[in-house]
Amino acid sequence: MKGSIMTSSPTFDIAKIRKDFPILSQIQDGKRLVYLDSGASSQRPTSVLDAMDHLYTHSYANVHRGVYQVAERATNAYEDARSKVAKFIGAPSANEIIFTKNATEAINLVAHSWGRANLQSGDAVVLTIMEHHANIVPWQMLAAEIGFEIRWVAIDEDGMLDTSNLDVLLDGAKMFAFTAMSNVLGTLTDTKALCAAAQKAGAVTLIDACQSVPHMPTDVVDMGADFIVFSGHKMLGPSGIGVLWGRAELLDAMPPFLGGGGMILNVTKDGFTPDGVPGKFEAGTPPIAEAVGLGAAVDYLNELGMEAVREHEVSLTAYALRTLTETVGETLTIYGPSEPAARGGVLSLELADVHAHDISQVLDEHAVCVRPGHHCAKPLMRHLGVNATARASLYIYNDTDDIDALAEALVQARDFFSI
Amino acid sequence: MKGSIMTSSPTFDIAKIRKDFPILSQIQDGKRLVYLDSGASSQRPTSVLDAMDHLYTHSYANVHRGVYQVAERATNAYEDARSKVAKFIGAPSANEIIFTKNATEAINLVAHSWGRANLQSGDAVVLTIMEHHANIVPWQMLAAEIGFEIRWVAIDEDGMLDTSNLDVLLDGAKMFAFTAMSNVLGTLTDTKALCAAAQKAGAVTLIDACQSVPHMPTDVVDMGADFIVFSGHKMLGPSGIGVLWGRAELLDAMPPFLGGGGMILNVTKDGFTPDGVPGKFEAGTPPIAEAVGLGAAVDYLNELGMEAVREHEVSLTAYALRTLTETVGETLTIYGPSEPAARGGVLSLELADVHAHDISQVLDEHAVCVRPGHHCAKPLMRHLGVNATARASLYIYNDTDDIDALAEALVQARDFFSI
Amino acid sequence: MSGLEELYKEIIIDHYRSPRNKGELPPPATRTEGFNPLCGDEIVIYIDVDSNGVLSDIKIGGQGCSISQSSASMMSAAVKGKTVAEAQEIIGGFKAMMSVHGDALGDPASEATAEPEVDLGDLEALKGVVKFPVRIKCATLSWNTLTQAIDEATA
Amino acid sequence: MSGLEELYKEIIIDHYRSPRNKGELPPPATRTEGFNPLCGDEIVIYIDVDSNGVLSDIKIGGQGCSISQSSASMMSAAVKGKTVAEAQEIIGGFKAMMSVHGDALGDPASEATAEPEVDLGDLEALKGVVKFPVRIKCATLSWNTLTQAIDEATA
Ligand SMILES: Cc1ncc(COP(=O)(O)O)c(C=O)c1O
Ligand SMILES: Cc1ncc(COP(=O)(O)O)c(C=O)c1O
Repeated sequence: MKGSIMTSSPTFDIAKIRKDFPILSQIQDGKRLVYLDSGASSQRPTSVLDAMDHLYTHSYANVHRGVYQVAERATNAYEDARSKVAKFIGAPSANEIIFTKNATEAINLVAHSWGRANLQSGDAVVLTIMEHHANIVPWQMLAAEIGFEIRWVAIDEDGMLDTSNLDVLLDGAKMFAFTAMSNVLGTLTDTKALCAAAQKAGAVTLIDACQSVPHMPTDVVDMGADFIVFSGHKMLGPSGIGVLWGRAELLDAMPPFLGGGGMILNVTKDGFTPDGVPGKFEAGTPPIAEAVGLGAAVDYLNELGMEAVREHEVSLTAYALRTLTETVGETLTIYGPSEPAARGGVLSLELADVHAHDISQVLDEHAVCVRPGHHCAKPLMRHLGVNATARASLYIYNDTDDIDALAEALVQARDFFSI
Repeated sequence: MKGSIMTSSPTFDIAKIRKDFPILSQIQDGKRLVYLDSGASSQRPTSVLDAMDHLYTHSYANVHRGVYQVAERATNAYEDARSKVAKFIGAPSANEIIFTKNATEAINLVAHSWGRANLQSGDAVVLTIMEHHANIVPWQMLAAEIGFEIRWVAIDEDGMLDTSNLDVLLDGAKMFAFTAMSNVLGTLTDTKALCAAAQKAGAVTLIDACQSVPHMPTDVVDMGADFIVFSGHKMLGPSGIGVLWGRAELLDAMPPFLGGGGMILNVTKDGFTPDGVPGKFEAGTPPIAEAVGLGAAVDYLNELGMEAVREHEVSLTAYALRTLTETVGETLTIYGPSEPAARGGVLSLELADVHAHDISQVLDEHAVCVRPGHHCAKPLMRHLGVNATARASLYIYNDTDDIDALAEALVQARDFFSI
Repeated sequence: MSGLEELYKEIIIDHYRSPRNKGELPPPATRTEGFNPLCGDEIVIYIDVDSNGVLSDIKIGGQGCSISQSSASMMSAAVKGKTVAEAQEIIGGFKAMMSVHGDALGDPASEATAEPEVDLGDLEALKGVVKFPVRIKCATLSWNTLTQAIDEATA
Repeated sequence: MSGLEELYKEIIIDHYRSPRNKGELPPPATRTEGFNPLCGDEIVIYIDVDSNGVLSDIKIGGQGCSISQSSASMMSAAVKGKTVAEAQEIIGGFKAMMSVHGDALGDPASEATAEPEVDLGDLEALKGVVKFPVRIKCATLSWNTLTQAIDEATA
């Protein structure tokens, strides 16, 4: 295991960052709260809450339909957020950004709209064994209806994607939907190479970037992706908002998904004419304050710099891999790539025969928050031969103290269950 | 035109209520902000913002999957909100409440899930000509795919539903989807009688209660409804959340809509097993803080009492109908039922040949916020023979001063365009 | 009411009250519909393009606010009898004027195209609209629809 | 660690480490699967109900945390050899114990059913679980699955 000793760059002042997150100063049973569940959902800085409260107390109205100044300010705030998100991921146009309720809806949107229009019985969709249920079940639902084949890219012993037979899997495939980073193993995939391979094979790509966009620089054009999805709540934004980005030509050609107000040009008793993008895909009142909150989250991350965020997490992951192994000893298994630079800050842990649920319960007594379970990736868990892991996931506000607390609590758990 | 002179009951202290809504104390160009667009989206009291901020700063984590205390508090807060909403509408069980992103998604959910499973070519779905696009387009999309017929219930001259041929329209119909209150005319429908008629004909009912749940007591059992939908943002809640209620037997039998995490019992490479309700219909991370905000909104409305809310709005509507007619004169047309008790506080206005857009622009100079346009009800507008109306819509924080300001601004608009 | 008076110039109200080239053209004229989904404004444009590429006739139908109606009326007067190339130049000039402050709902990447030297005549009266961003869509509805009509007529 | 010790009683750990009635039964035994969707725990229950309505054999498979596994193990010991009616009484008694503080995720309308007088023996050790509402689902997983298995076996 390699990795630098430095756990933060000079521009990355974690003590200062932590002050921006009120929930982290919470004391639980006399102990400092150690939040290691950002992979499930991050916390958010005061600036994000303030942005939403400010909208609600100064400029709130429904968007897109009002002429009065308050409504115009609300619409501008909502559309500014769209522009911020577009810039954050290097999207060529803000109109290619579609706000959904979460990443799951975004994938379902593509499956329903692009999928029904483009997939037929006999076609193939390629997934990886590392996918989150959000990037499996929508395709299974559609496959059950249409009758196409789902093919799976495997992983190797170190938890890296096994691309040795990728060309065979992609042969004749119409869609390749894959994760940019596993939420269980932390494995990063080579999105650019995978997109290139898909393109060569004539397959459209959808990248589940839920775990990567919050943690490292993203450039959708450089990746060569067709669609990418991610969630606001994992990147310092509020709950209730997700993002779909797609290439304009693809979005333009797709039929609408949900029907209702705001997505039409015209409605008569006989039928309707859909609006252009992004309106076509945003039926009903959108997550207005949530978009504004997400915009403020993007501002906060830009302020830190995504390069610096990534650097911080690589260092802290290296520290964690080393410290946990040293402190807890060989009863501890850490899944995923051993090389910190090949992974994100997601550590799936197993402590001998103690179930993740029980570990997590003991850790909570030490105010250490980790998540036990299958992490919505049951096919991967089955492949790993494990029922549940205890997952610690890192973000910008975590420091070496958090890792030390985790290590110490794991030792206590080990001792409590006398192993 | 009838209606009482009293514009507020003794228990309804509007001055006190207004203090709870910071945005209403805004001064625009030296004038008090007159917010008359609650039909599009309401404002929200400090208690709702506080509830969300408190969750975010004390008890935020992803729900349903964590063992640690913070996650447990978040899950309980989310589920408490479900129970509050269930009680608010008289639902027999909290498990019958499904949180969506807005009312539009809720209708789409029913159309996709119940619709695909139950509708066939040759079937009929009955709508009314007063429906919002949200209750039209999803059915048209499905009809285009499946090939069933859409039938329309008409309205009479006073804007009331014309039920004279309802039995004929319902004959052989599988679904009757109708509004509880028109967002253009304010017309209330007799939900109980309509549900009874549908049941007699063997049709399932979906009530679009977006405009009624925020404004009057609701009892889904008394109505005899099968499904009802409404939105959080129109009832003092945040953006980003809507509600579907359905009878347990129907929900249990329906296939899932969106696929992903949180809606499954099991996933293998070969397929998935869906969870029970409500989980089955809540794929992905739900609108956690938004649910908590909606719960606080329900608390606020319960505190006022929905009977009192309705009473206030009937009085204020009566005052508005009288005042506007008297002050502005015969150049003004007010659409919808003339009897205040037969309608909600939604006033669609037309000022001679001046377009609603232009009226709204002039009104904004007087800090009066009304909405111009087709209000996402183009079939109704075409039926009325009007391109756009300027809609003033009332809520708990509006008072006679607001109505007077509206009347005065309309006079100014009339004079500005010299009619 | 200075803001309002800047928006509702006399000439705008005049074109609204007495729209030029109102009506329909019989086939084989090209008929194109435009919608402003936000407010419900609808416009129908009929054009005849003769064999010399001249926009020999244009008629306007539909309903809308004073800004959208007067813009359509002035547009029809400006392009009638012009060649398609000339009309397109006018369209470009008008759209450039409308994007001075940018269509706020647009693109972070796109820049306002350089304003060509086109004399817009009466149309300059609509310049005030850019101060009311929500209304820009009203002013440009007929122009977008005309672009589409020309595309169809010359396809 | 008093809270933890209340949850992880010695007998619970014992049943977790040495589960009773672990294994499978060959057909025609009834095989029923249960899932806890939140944590991934899976349980498989095999039962034989003989012609006298006696639960003559029961075996348990699957994976899960100490609470779900020990609960399943103790359950199997408690119901094995009992009549279906007796087993159902024990199920009722156990569920009543687990709903003392209510299944918080449940129903506003439903009330905890009155606790019948059932001697739960070792199972009483699981009483501590109700203080950890998230874990109630762990403790009840095998019981819900057994209910389903009995329904299937006696259908
Ligand atoms: C009657 C009616 N139905 C449906 C809707 C759609 O609600 P939402 O935009 O929250 O989905 C609205 C609000 O615009 C409405 O007034
Ligand atoms: C890799 C991955 N994909 C998809 C999702 C689903 O995101 P959401 O629950 O916000 O829809 C998650 C988060 O749980 C995830 O980690």
